[in-house]
Amino acid sequence: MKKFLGITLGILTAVGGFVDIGDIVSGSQSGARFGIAHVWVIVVGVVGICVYAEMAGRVTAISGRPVFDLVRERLGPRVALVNLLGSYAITVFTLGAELGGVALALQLLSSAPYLTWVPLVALLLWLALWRVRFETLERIFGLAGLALVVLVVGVFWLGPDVGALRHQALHPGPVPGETWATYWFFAIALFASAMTPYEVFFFSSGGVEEKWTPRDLVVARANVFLGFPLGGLLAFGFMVNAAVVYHPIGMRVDTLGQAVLPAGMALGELGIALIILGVFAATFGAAMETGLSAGYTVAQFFGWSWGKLRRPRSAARFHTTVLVSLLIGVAALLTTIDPIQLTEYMLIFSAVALPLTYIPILVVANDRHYLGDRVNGRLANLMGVIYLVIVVAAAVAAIPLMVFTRVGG
Amino acid sequence: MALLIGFDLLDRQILDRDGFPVGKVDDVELDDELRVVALLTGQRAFGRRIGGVLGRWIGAAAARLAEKEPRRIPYDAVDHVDAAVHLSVRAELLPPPALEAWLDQHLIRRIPGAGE
Amino acid sequence: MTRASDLIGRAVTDGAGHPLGRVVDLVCEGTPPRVTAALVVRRGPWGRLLGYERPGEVRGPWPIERAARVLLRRDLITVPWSALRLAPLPDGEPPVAGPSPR
Amino acid sequence: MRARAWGAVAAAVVAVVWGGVGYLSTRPTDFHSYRVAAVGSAQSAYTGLVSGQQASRALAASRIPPPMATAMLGDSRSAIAGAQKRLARDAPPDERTTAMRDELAPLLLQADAAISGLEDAVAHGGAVELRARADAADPVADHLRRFVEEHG
Repeated sequence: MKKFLGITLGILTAVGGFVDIGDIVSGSQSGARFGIAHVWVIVVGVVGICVYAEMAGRVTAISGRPVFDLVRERLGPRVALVNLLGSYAITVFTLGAELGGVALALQLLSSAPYLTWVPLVALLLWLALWRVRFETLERIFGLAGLALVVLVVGVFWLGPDVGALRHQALHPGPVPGETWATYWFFAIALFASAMTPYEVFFFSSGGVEEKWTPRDLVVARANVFLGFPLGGLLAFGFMVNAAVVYHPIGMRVDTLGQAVLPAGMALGELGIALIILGVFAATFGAAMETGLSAGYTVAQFFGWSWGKLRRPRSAARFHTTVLVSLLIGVAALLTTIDPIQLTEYMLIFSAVALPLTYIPILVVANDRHYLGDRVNGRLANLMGVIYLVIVVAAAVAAIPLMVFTRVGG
Repeated sequence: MALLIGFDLLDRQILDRDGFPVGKVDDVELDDELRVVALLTGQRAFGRRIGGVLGRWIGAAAARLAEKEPRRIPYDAVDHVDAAVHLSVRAELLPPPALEAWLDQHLIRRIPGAGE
Repeated sequence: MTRASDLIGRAVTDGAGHPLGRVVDLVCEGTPPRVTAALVVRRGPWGRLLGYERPGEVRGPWPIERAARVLLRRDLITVPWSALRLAPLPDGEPPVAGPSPR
Repeated sequence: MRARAWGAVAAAVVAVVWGGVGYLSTRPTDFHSYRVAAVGSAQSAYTGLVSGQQASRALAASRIPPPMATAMLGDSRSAIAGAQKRLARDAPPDERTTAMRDELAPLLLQADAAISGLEDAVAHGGAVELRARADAADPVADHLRRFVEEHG
């Protein structure tokens, strides 16, 4: 029974942990502008993160080594250093966007401007990471993130035009007034919000800390193959609500208030309370994960002692890196850049950086020296190669599309 | 099976007896008969190895931070090598990493709750 | 005392002074391991081979494996250490092991 | 040698990017670029205004908490201000674009006035007055939408 409970809690946590500010922004914006014409991208993204996380989880469970440790070992110090700088910058970028998301959620409940919340949220986050047992934190925020289900449920109260939605889903492409370039720009943003590198850093580092053995692969795979798809459903919730409320009247989504308003229209103040709790939990949970992942990437590259379960004094460099990353995230927000725009840029640069860590993991997952007979099977390699092509294509197309469409403008 | 220094040792994680991370193999020391005598870890060895402007800068930064010379782990302390280099000794017996000690001393130790 | 990083990457020549290429790895035998040969590459840019230089170890997905073989290494040869000479470093520092073919 | 080679490549890239950005930003605004800016400005004003209306109506029906309505109206105000700034940045190059500006500028002012009215109503007006002011802003919103569709 205890194992079953472990699995269900793990899945629920993955659900809450999957959704972050990137999913909220890219989901609502694409829903407002294209209806649910991008729904296939969420499916591709969810399958992608399942393939990627399963490989990383298996590599970690068998070899006992986390992602960034292997990245340096496989690419050599110089190339891995470039990889580290890229991945670390993206992770801290994401941390800033998540903190901004938390502050925006709090602003909707209070009349204080979001910037006043940022330092307080950062302090709260650091205290949580420093003092509270991570297991409980992950459970609380993972489960609270489930409140986002209100979006998936609420959409039926909004009287959706199912025929139009089905038409959009089955005819992926730009609606009149939009171009293919903006369509593909939003597709890449959505794909990047589903396949976020920091999630795999966090997932595999957690595996090392909890000393996964091959026997734990069952629980790890359950988390991946059930948690992520459910998380994808929540991300779809934002898209379909925007598609029902904003798309028909040609409106766009530029603020968090607009992204969550549909829940209020559908279920009133209860809907708003739930959706804001969900957004707060999802973004705060993601801020914790990105904060730790920033520390993980640097510590694992240099070989320092690291870990959320290790007492701070025996991992001084790791904890200092997490603290510094937090301060950089806050500084990024205090430049008064709009967190929603910061998230848009973060998604594009995440797409560019994704191959840097995806390729080494795909290679190590085929290394008999490490995994013995648990190397990639034919299916895993087939999916791995398919997503290699997708990931590299997205990385190559991301920046040109961003410049050409002036960030989807 | 032949041991490849670059592939099997360099950039591999060193763990002590209890699995506590000691550092990465930033370089390997050979004696005059080209026998592997020690593993070198630390920012100075890393800086010197990647070379170039960045490498010199990392090495200089480490030198300023009281890391007089790279931490030297005699090769006979190595128990076996698989996905990581496992040592047969505990981390406390090895020279302490300068950056870790410095940060612990000046920052982490002062924050309440750092001990548990 | 030499360091592995001093040898890896160095240009090497054979006994008669003909250039062989660059050292990319050092092969060791016995305990404690002693360098007995070098993996030398005639052409090919910097960087590690993602682990493909270990035959039979990594049967990666074919696109990466082929790309790694083509891009990173044209041809990899193992040269016994006694059969090669280290070319002098560009800034004239004398080579470490073995007489230099000056 | 390698460091100098990399240095030269980096300098060349910086020069190209700098030159490109310089050219793009100082290029004389032609019809196309002005039209794109005007439509973008109208689009963000339209989104801000309708969002303000929706928030006000939701508050009137007590479906959202007052602070949320205030925050959303604040966002609408800054969206419309941004639209005004963007429209004013370039001078219209020909008479067609001048007609566009003369049509759009007053609309942005009316949208801004509508949002201020909604903010006052939220501060101390009742639900009925709030709903009335929201409905009063419909013509401005429809005109903005027509502008976007016509010139988009």
